[in-house]
Amino acid sequence: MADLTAVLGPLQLPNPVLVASGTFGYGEEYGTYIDLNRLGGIMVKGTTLHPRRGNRPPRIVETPAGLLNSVGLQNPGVDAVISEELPKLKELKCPVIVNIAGSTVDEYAQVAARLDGHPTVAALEINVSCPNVNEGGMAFGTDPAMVREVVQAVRGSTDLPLICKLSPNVGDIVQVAEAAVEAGAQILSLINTVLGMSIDVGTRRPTLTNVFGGLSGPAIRPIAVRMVWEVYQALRVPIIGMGGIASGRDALEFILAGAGAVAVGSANFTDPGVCLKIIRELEEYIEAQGLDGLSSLVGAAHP
Amino acid sequence: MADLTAVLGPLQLPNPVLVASGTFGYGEEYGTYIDLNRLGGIMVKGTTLHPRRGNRPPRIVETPAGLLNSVGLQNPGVDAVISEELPKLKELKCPVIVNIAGSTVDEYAQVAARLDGHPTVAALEINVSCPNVNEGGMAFGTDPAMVREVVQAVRGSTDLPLICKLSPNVGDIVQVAEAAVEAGAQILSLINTVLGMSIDVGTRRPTLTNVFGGLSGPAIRPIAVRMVWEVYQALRVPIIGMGGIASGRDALEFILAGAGAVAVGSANFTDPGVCLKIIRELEEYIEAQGLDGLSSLVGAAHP
Amino acid sequence: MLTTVRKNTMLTDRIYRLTLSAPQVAADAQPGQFVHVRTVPPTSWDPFLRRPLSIHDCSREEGIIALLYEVVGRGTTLLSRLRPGDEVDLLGPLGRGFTLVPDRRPVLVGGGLGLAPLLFLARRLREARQRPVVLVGCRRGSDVVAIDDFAALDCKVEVATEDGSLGCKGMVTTLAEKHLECEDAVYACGPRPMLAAIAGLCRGAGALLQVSLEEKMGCGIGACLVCACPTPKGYARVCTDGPVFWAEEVDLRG
Amino acid sequence: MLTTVRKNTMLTDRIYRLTLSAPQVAADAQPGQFVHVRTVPPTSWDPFLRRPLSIHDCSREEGIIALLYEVVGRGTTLLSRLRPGDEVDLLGPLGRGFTLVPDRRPVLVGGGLGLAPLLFLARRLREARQRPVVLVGCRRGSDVVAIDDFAALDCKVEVATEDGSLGCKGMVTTLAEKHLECEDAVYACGPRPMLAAIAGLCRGAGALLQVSLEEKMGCGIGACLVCACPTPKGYARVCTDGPVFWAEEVDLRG
Ligand SMILES: Cc1cc2nc3c(=O)[nH]c(=O)nc-3n(C[C@H](O)[C@H](O)[C@H](O)COP(=O)(O)OP(=O)(O)OC[C@H]3O[C@@H](n4cnc5c(N)ncnc54)[C@H](O)[C@@H]3O)c2cc1C
Ligand SMILES: Cc1cc2nc3c(=O)[nH]c(=O)nc-3n(C[C@H](O)[C@H](O)[C@H](O)COP(=O)(O)OP(=O)(O)OC[C@H]3O[C@@H](n4cnc5c(N)ncnc54)[C@H](O)[C@@H]3O)c2cc1C
Ligand SMILES: Cc1cc2nc3c(=O)[nH]c(=O)nc-3n(C[C@H](O)[C@H](O)[C@H](O)COP(=O)(O)O)c2cc1C
Ligand SMILES: Cc1cc2nc3c(=O)[nH]c(=O)nc-3n(C[C@H](O)[C@H](O)[C@H](O)COP(=O)(O)O)c2cc1C
Ligand code: FES
Ligand code: FES
Repeated sequence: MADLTAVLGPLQLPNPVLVASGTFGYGEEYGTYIDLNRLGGIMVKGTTLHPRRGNRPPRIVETPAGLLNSVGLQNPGVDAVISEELPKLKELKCPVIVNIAGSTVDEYAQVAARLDGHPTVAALEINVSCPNVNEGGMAFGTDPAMVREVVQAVRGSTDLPLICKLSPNVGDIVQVAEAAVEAGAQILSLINTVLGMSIDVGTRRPTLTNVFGGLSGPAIRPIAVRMVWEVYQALRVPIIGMGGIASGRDALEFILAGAGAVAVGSANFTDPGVCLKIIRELEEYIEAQGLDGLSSLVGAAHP
Repeated sequence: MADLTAVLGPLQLPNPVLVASGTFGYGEEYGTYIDLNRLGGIMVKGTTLHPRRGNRPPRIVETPAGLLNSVGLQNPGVDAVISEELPKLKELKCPVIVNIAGSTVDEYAQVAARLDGHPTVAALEINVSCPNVNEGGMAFGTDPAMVREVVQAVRGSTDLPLICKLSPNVGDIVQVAEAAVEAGAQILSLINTVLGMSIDVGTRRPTLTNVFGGLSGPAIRPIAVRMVWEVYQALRVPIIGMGGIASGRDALEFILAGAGAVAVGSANFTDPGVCLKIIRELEEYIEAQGLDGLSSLVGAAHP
Repeated sequence: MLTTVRKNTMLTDRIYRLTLSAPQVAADAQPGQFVHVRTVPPTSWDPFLRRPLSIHDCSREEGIIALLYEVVGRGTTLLSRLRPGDEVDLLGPLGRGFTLVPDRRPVLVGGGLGLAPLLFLARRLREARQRPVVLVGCRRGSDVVAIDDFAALDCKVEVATEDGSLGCKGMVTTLAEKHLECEDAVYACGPRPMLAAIAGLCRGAGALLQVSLEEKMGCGIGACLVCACPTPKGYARVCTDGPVFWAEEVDLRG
Repeated sequence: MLTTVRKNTMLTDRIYRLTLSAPQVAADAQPGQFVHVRTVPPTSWDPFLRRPLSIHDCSREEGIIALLYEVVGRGTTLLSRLRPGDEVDLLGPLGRGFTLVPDRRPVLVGGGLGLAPLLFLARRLREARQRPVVLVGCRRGSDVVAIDDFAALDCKVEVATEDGSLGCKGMVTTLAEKHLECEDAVYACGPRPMLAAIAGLCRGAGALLQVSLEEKMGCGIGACLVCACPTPKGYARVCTDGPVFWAEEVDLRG
């Protein structure tokens, strides 16, 4: 049996296939379709300081080979996550990573502080794609200085391994990645959704109540692979690659580009069993190629 | 019969459906499939000062609902375009727009100067997605200052209507759009291809010899619509929208977002008759809605 | 789960009935539940999302289910091309179905394709020795389908069409209003405005009302939160908290 | 152009022959030309690109063409699901085909699925009263197809397989070398290394060589320049300057 262990800085995963934040809830629902213990890890949904209602529907629109979503970070708030959700995940064999979000630097720090040292939490993933209310709603993740500030604040609030999840809606992803790493992120997740929109030609209005939405699914895979490649090339930092992964082949593409692990989001909607299928395909590949693990493949496409 | 005339600043088109640069050659080849005279306009392929061989194959890789290309601006150079290609387009009823490219600001200006006043040329479209050799290969289009410089130089070399074709690989498209307009572009084309890449898991090397490629096709439509929306919202400038258009519905989405005309690229590969189909569908829509033309639809999705 | 097409029958120019061999779904299904259907083969990523379709009819014994669908867009167009022997990948049965209310007189109200889940419901009500009245509202008479199937279950069926070409001319709500004088357990599926109107009538008449709602879906199993439906207590998920709700649970204007 | 599937026959575990009603294509086609095939219905955008496939056989009289294809990826997997009566959207015939060289003795060399265009070519050569020798190279004997069809045209067929399970053990180039002592017009299709080797042999023997090349395509009609093939004079387009080239025209190492 191939050993798929993935080591990303301070984080060790039983295999490199995680589920992406926001697409998998707290795992429960998918538990009837797959054995959650076999996942490389679960990145639970974006958690904020206070409960959030989320956006008015419609929150989703299908696009070619993908979808736009504008859930609007609906979540019960960090305290409820700690009291209601994390206890249910306690017995799980795979690592649980909590994705945290906020509207201000301080909110991120507070959420991190409450989760610090929680025995069920293996790492925090900082979602910097949220609008910064103090900067006119500009997303934190589009400005290296704001990313630095958020990561530093979170770093000061917890000793948990820190993943910074980058937004692809930037001109130079390497600059933002650098800022995140300098500020203390040990791992980078990329990419979050690409900003997009759709117009309903019937009503002649934006399809999503929120106007803009985040594009995900196979459509964005070439963009995501490129960004993983660029960041790995420049920084050789541990990366969790994501964006449109739906098969073992896709996962390998990210790994060869430099990702030490991958996360699967939208493809779970198409096939709830897709993650286990990907793990199986990776095992088969490694055995067929006579490798003894993943590590020699990470970034192997670089010259 | 619905009147589909599209007016974009100094440029008047018989209908709003153009073909996008680089996907349609100089029209000739498609002439056996459709009556070219019925197009809203032809944007011929990127033209540089000197002939360019282009990149080593493979130059294309299919991606979910799209494709990556790295043709590398293969073209015979502006002089051959003037002596060999433009004469063949002289009798065409629809406007011909020449897409110009360069590695230096001066090259853009020189190409523009040679085309200035040419009777077959209705407008120039400046492709700013090319690498600037004087800035370490950084694409002109990713920096508002470089865009300003290029557009100004071209503006100084020709009296032809000027379209600036923006690159989507930026954090803030409005900033770049503003620079282009201030420098003298009367019309904006958006979007050019999105930077992407693909890795061949068989060879474990990038699939394209050029490593990176430009993503086009339906996959990028939500990104393109969003950028047209943002630029129209901020600047109310004439826009030619493109990126994944493959149906009348798609074209309407761009028009409602703020595009006065649209261009169709990759979809021609799937269906050489797609542009005429789109024109027909727009006519049907306008008649069904009892409108007397397009103009009331342009930007109509904005509040 | 892979199922096999038995039949895909064109009922009108736009409405089809798809019959599938799906023993597991048939064994577990409750009326009002739905299946989440992939419309392309596994090698295609477009259309990407599954399509939610109510279970229209179900036979445990034969291991088959039927779906009743209208061709409205890309996914349903692809479904309409399926032929006997083709494979269809679906998830289900999903969601919370109708609660069969004992000791009450049932009336089933379907607006347009909202009729879809009501045949299976009627079948189960009959098995529970209740005899529902079925009210069907459609734009045109030519859109009315499945009437015979209700009749075969010995249910009384009344039809209202907007153009008056079949049954009464008018809205199904007018039929419903009349029936609320005797029937007092209402099961409704159809457009929001119809459901809101029915809810008003039921409040007035003191009838119990369950409504089946629609919202665009991602996962279909409760994980992604895109299928939000406003309720007095925040947003509920149509895919798992519904699609069937008690009228009081949801905000039908939203 | 919409064509209709007559038959889609599985020949081996991976190789199929697709027979299409396509009178216009059949009327115009020349051996060595190809068709550009859409693998999904018009409502799906994935896979997005058409697939180039050589015209394997063609009957003007019956208005049918045949394609011989190997299932290698997403598009060909979708093609393998086609059934009689299904519609297939294709463009063609496209590209420059083989030039029939009169007064020379023809030998046809096919490596793997490079065999595909050679049956139609053999048919036209027979019509021109030439009698080609056909040399077929494959990995395994179980991959060898269409031999009977060549035999039915009264062509001499020789097979080489790498595992020796059919015909000679070895490469098709070894067979070719022997034949270049008498045959002097070579028509070849197969992997680049095979073509490069054949080109070397032909140069030595003074034989005329035409090769059919493959490259990934976008438009398939000469407009997009993605199907570049290196030549001494810059890049040629495989889709319109080829797919068949005189060996001298192209750089076969590229
Ligand atoms: C619980 C539930 C049960 C349903 N049962 C039936 C049924 O039995 N028969 C039937 O004909 N229809 C039913 N619908 C509606 C059906 O799901 C849509 O008509 C169908 O998804 C349209 O797909 P399309 O690709 O043809 O349309 P498109 O417009 O191309 O679809 C685009 C996207 O929007 C979604 N969408 C479009 N319309 C709806 C809608 N009304 N509700 C939810 N999502 C939508 C699609 O699923 C897809 O993701 C039901 C919807 C829900 C939520
Ligand atoms: C002129 C020409 C004639 C051909 N004739 C035949 C034939 O008669 N029989 C046959 O089996 N094959 C033939 N091929 C190869 C055939 O086009 C590919 O096998 C097919 O496109 C693979 O598609 P896929 O979706 O299954 O593979 P995928 O790998 O999923 O395809 C991905 C993309 O790469 C392209 N691609 C993959 N392999 C090739 C290839 N070898 N050549 C060109 N493009 C490729 C596809 O078209 C598609 O755009 C021919 C190729 C060319 C250029
Ligand atoms: C419905 C939905 C909700 C999401 N919610 C979050 C979230 O709360 N936090 C976050 O960081 N990313 C969120 N994402 C982004 C995904 O985690 C992932 O980065 C993105 O979808 C790309 O991966 P994919 O193409 O595999 O879906 C969400 C994506 C979707 C589709
Ligand atoms: C093969 C190919 C070649 C292209 N060449 C050029 C070019 O020379 N100049 C340019 O400005 N854009 C070029 N483009 C970009 C297109 O004009 C268009 O902006 C882009 O493809 C998005 O539109 P689409 O999705 O409809 O293809 C090219 C695109 C493709 C696919
Ligand atoms: S569709 Fe995902 S929660 Fe309902
Ligand atoms: S495929 Fe477009 S030029 Fe050959």
